[in-house]
Amino acid sequence: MSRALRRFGRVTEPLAPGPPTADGPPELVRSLQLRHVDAGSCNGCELEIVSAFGPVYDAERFGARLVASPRHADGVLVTGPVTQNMAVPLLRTVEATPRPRVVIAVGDCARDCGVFAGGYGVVGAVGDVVEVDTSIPGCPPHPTAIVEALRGITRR
Amino acid sequence: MVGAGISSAVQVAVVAVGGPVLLGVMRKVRCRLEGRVGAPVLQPLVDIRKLFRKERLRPDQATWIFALAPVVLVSTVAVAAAVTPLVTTHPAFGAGSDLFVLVYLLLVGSTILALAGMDAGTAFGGMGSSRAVTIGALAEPALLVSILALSATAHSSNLAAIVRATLAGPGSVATPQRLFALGSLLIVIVAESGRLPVDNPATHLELTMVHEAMVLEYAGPDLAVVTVGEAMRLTLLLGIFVNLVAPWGVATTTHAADIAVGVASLAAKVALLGVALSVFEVSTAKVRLFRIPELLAGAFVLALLGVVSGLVVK
Amino acid sequence: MNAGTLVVTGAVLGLGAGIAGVALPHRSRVTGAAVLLWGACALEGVAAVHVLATGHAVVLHSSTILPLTGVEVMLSPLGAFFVLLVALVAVPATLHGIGYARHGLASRTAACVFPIFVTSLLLVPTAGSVATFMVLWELMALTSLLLVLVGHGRRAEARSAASWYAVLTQGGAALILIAWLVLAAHSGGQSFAAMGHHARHLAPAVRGLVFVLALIGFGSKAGVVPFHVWLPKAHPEAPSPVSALMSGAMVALGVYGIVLVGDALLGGGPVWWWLAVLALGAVSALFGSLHAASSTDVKRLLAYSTTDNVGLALLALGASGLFAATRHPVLASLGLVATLVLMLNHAAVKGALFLAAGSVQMATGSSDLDRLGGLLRRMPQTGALFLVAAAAITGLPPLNGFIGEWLLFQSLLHGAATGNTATDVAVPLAVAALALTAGLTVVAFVKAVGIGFLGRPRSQGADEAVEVPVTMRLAVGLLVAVCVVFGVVPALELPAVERAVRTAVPGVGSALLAHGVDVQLVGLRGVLAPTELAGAMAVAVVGVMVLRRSLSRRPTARVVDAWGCGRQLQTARMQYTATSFAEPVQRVFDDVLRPVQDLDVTHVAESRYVIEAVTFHNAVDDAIERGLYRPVVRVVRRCGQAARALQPGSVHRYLGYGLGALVIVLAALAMIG
Amino acid sequence: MSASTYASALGLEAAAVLLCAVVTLWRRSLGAIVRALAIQGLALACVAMVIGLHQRDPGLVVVGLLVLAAKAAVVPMLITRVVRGDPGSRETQPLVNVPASLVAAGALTFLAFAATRSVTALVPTTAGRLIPLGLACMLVGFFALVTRRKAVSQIVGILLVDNGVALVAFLATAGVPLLVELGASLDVLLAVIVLRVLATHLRSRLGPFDLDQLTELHD
Repeated sequence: MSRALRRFGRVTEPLAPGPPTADGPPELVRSLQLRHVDAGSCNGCELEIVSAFGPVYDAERFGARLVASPRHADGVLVTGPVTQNMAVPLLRTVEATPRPRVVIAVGDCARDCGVFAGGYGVVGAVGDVVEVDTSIPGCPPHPTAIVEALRGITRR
Repeated sequence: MVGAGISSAVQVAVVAVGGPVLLGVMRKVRCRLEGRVGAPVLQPLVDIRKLFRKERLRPDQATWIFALAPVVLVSTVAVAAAVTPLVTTHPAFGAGSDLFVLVYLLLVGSTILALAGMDAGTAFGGMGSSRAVTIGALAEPALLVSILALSATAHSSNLAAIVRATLAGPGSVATPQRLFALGSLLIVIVAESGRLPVDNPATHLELTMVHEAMVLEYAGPDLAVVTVGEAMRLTLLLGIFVNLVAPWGVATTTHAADIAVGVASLAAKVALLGVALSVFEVSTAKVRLFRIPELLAGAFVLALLGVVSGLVVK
Repeated sequence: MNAGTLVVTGAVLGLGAGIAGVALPHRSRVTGAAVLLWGACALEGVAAVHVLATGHAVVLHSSTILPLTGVEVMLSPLGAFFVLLVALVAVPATLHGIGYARHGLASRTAACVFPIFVTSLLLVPTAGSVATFMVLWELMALTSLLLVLVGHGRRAEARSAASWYAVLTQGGAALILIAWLVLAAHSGGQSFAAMGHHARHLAPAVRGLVFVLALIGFGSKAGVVPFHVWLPKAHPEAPSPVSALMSGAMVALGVYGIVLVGDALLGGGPVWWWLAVLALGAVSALFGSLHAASSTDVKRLLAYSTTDNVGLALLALGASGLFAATRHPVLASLGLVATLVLMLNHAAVKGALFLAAGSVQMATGSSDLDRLGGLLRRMPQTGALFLVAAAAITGLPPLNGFIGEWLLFQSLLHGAATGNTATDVAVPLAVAALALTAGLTVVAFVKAVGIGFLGRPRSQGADEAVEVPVTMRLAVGLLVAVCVVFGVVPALELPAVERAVRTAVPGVGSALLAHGVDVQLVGLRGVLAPTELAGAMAVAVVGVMVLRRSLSRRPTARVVDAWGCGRQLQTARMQYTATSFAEPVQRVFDDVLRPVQDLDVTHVAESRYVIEAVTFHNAVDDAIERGLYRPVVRVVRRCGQAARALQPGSVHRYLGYGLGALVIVLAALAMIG
Repeated sequence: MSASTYASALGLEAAAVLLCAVVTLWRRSLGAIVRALAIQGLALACVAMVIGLHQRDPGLVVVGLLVLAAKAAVVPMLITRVVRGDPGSRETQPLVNVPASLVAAGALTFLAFAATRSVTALVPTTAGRLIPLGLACMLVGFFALVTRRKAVSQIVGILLVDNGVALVAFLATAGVPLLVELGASLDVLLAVIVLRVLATHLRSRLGPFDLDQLTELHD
């Protein structure tokens, strides 16, 4: 293992230039725990989220972290159009998150249902079910876009 | 007496502040070994401050136990930190810093936390509590037998007396008895504080959780208190361990300078052990839940070997 | 009034309570008997305190009451300690019984037998001779047997429980009787005082025989493995005040018997006696705690926990004897102190738990943990009291259970590495047994509180439960208060214990424990500061609460649904049950518990790929009962069936038997002559 | 070498021998078991050499070096080859499960201690007092032989017994005749080689094996 470490060293991309734009409640500055909800996604966005928290893009260095329970979270990271079956669970997840909280819609589907618009199992975009604070465009969004959006809230 | 009180207060403060920082250090080491930058070392403190600013939530089925448990957890660890010879060998009520008492004091916190896990009436809470108390029960024999082995040189289970005896007679440091007992104790500490390979504190998968599952319901200030309590407990256990292994640096008086040296040496020793533990954590995987008895049985046998080799070598 | 008069008056008052139970009208029957019984407890208690304070035994003799042998009363400090122990449980149990009356204690039989049972419990430790002891002992056994049946005597389970109890307790009594007879025959008198003089000079084989008989006989009453089988059967059937008395007080009298014979009469013995006691204790503690951890019925759980606690007391007793045999008198008396403290604490705690369990049973109609839940919200006081008592029995500081375990651990710790092979090997294993027992007790009682009192109610009965009458809460509260007080200020109980120990082990002269606020072992390095510990914990809890409140920006809590992963319709069935809670322990100790598991998958008729139903059956019954007693029962039954063949119903055959017997007897006489 | 350094060095090494024996019961991976065996050989060699240095007995030091070569290097290497032939092989289902084996090992250690009380009284030297540890190692080896299924674990069990015997011999007489020790070690070496040949042969005929499947040999 030590050999592998020496070979790769640090793989994280350097910081993007420029201070992030302020966006989000002041309590969440420098610390943002997120609960991820897949409301009906094709899993493209999930891969990008995993990548954003992986070693290369390392969102953790800006104070963001994925957690296991909405009770521990400050925000909900929602992907995909909201399907019939996930509408109530999404609502309940957001309701279970203590205030102040943010809801971040990740990807085009979450913003406006994308290619799934009008599908028989689709209730609507995330914004139709819960109040969205920030949304990240892209199908799927690039990990840098996700990291930038999170930096906007943690202001790091 | 005043000096003892102050040094006890210092110990509690060191453990309370040092705990979250230790978590930060361990996470940072882990991140660096994974090739990433990682969160700042002080991130856990920032997280805790934020949690205090958030709202409190109470599940509708929960009782007063839910609100009381985090407080009791922190209080018992704080009392234990006050009476343990972490920074000085003469803390307040040092006469009462019996290892047996410390074990049971910490047991109070884990027990009420296990109850709190079941208080909200969810599936995962009960699962976490059940697993946590089972692991605790299996760790207990190794724990008490290793205390038995460690108490042999000082003829007392009083931690301050053991530390003083080690300071007075450095020849007894590397006896097989002590090494076996300390090895056993380290396994128990890892199991009790919910670290890898017994429990993965960073897991998101409820079904693999032990400790996290119990605290899934906590939010805001309550979660902050739980987090602080767990960090304090880890720090306290590691602090006790390093002072059993190598008590040098611990103040034997209550002079300010000696206490400062004691704080510094404690911080250095605990940080070193924390780094070593997180290096170990990166290189290992969580064992299956039903392999944990093997690990703890191993710890138990180590402790027994300690006792036997104490009888043999003597 | 001198102490002897107090003892006699108390006995008369107790029997009077029994008569009152028959004579008084239905409405005032239970209360009237209870008041008289409290008087009896008070008088006996005062006598006991007097004996403990002066250190001199009270001796009375009367040849008029019992024919042939007369009655002999000898209240030694050791006995006085146990009298106090019985009174400690008896007063709250009687109080609880008033509220519990309509659940089986209001009938004329019950109202008469219950006071006699309590009186016999109070008087057993005052017996001074074999005849007196056995009469009281049998009275205690018979009355408790009746009380097991009185609640639900028509049910098959109750009858089965009663017959198990009867067989084991009578078998035990027979062994005790043999032990007494051997001892009396060799020491030329049936009074304990005479025995005490002669027993020390008997042949080792005789002493060994007496001790083993007494150990098994009293062990069966104390619920020691493998004679514990009656406990988990009888306790769920008996009314709760009776359970509390049987488990808190009667079982302690079994331990009293072992201490009486082993230490006070025989004056200690060789190493192998005490290794046997130690092993019996360790096995009982482990077996009991393991079964407590996997039981799903709260009363069954408490019954197994009794076996566990008696096991710990015997562990301490065995260690004490071992140290005495290897000439470490200080350690020996520390071990005996631990034994008595463990029993006293157990009496208070188990009394409280059984009474609280009775309240729960009355309020919900069930003692099955999987049908309870959410009771802390519905019965806040009973629930809180049960919680504190559970914490006490788990040995958590600053409650009384902790003091006993600390003393036991200290005696073992200082007894390690004394240079004797038997002790050197036994002590670490005893520590391991103590530790695993303690851990499993945590599992058992976290389960009892967590499943029974927290979460959502699992049945309609639990949902509609309301708090029980104030007398019942008061009864539990009294015992819990004792747990707290003895835990915070053990100096209140330890002098009495020490006085009792000093008369039982005459070798110890000086004080064993230095009091004041701290408990300090004299001659050994060990200090416990329970009062300071409790104070520090209280201060810390308040401090952290204030800190949390002052740091929080939004201190008022919003009430929300429990987080169920977004799921709708969170129901009680989604919670962990007592069975699932115990599953990890059950799986780890599979080889010991040997659960009976049965998985049955039914397929739909059309296709074997589609499953219609899956039933899973999991039962943890007692492996010792299954492996040891069932075969014996089977053999006995077969013998009985064989014997039936002798009964064809023909009068000629019966007359033939008579003639045959007569011929055999005469032939035997002829041969001897 | 001062008396106290000698005593503590000897104690640590003898304890390490026993610890390695227990580790073979603890671990499931055969690779780890063989590594423990190698470390045990090393500790055993150190015992011989330390006693040799303390008593200024060059013969004993030479024995130590030979033990080092045989038990810490050659034998483990040979067994490692067998293990490599069966990659990822583990002791998955021992006849007695791991926790119970460990508890049994603890009990056997106590038994060894209690049984040798009278022996150690006869040999009141620093080394003589450690004899129980050697006996315990032997007993643990026997236990491994009885309860483990894999052929490799069986070989390791035999070697544990042998190492235990060697340890007792070193400690009890403070010096085994060179020839005796060499003879014993060669014996075992031979056994290992035979077993290895057998194992390779069997595997080429039957595939990877458990000893339990060999029960049909009784005819």
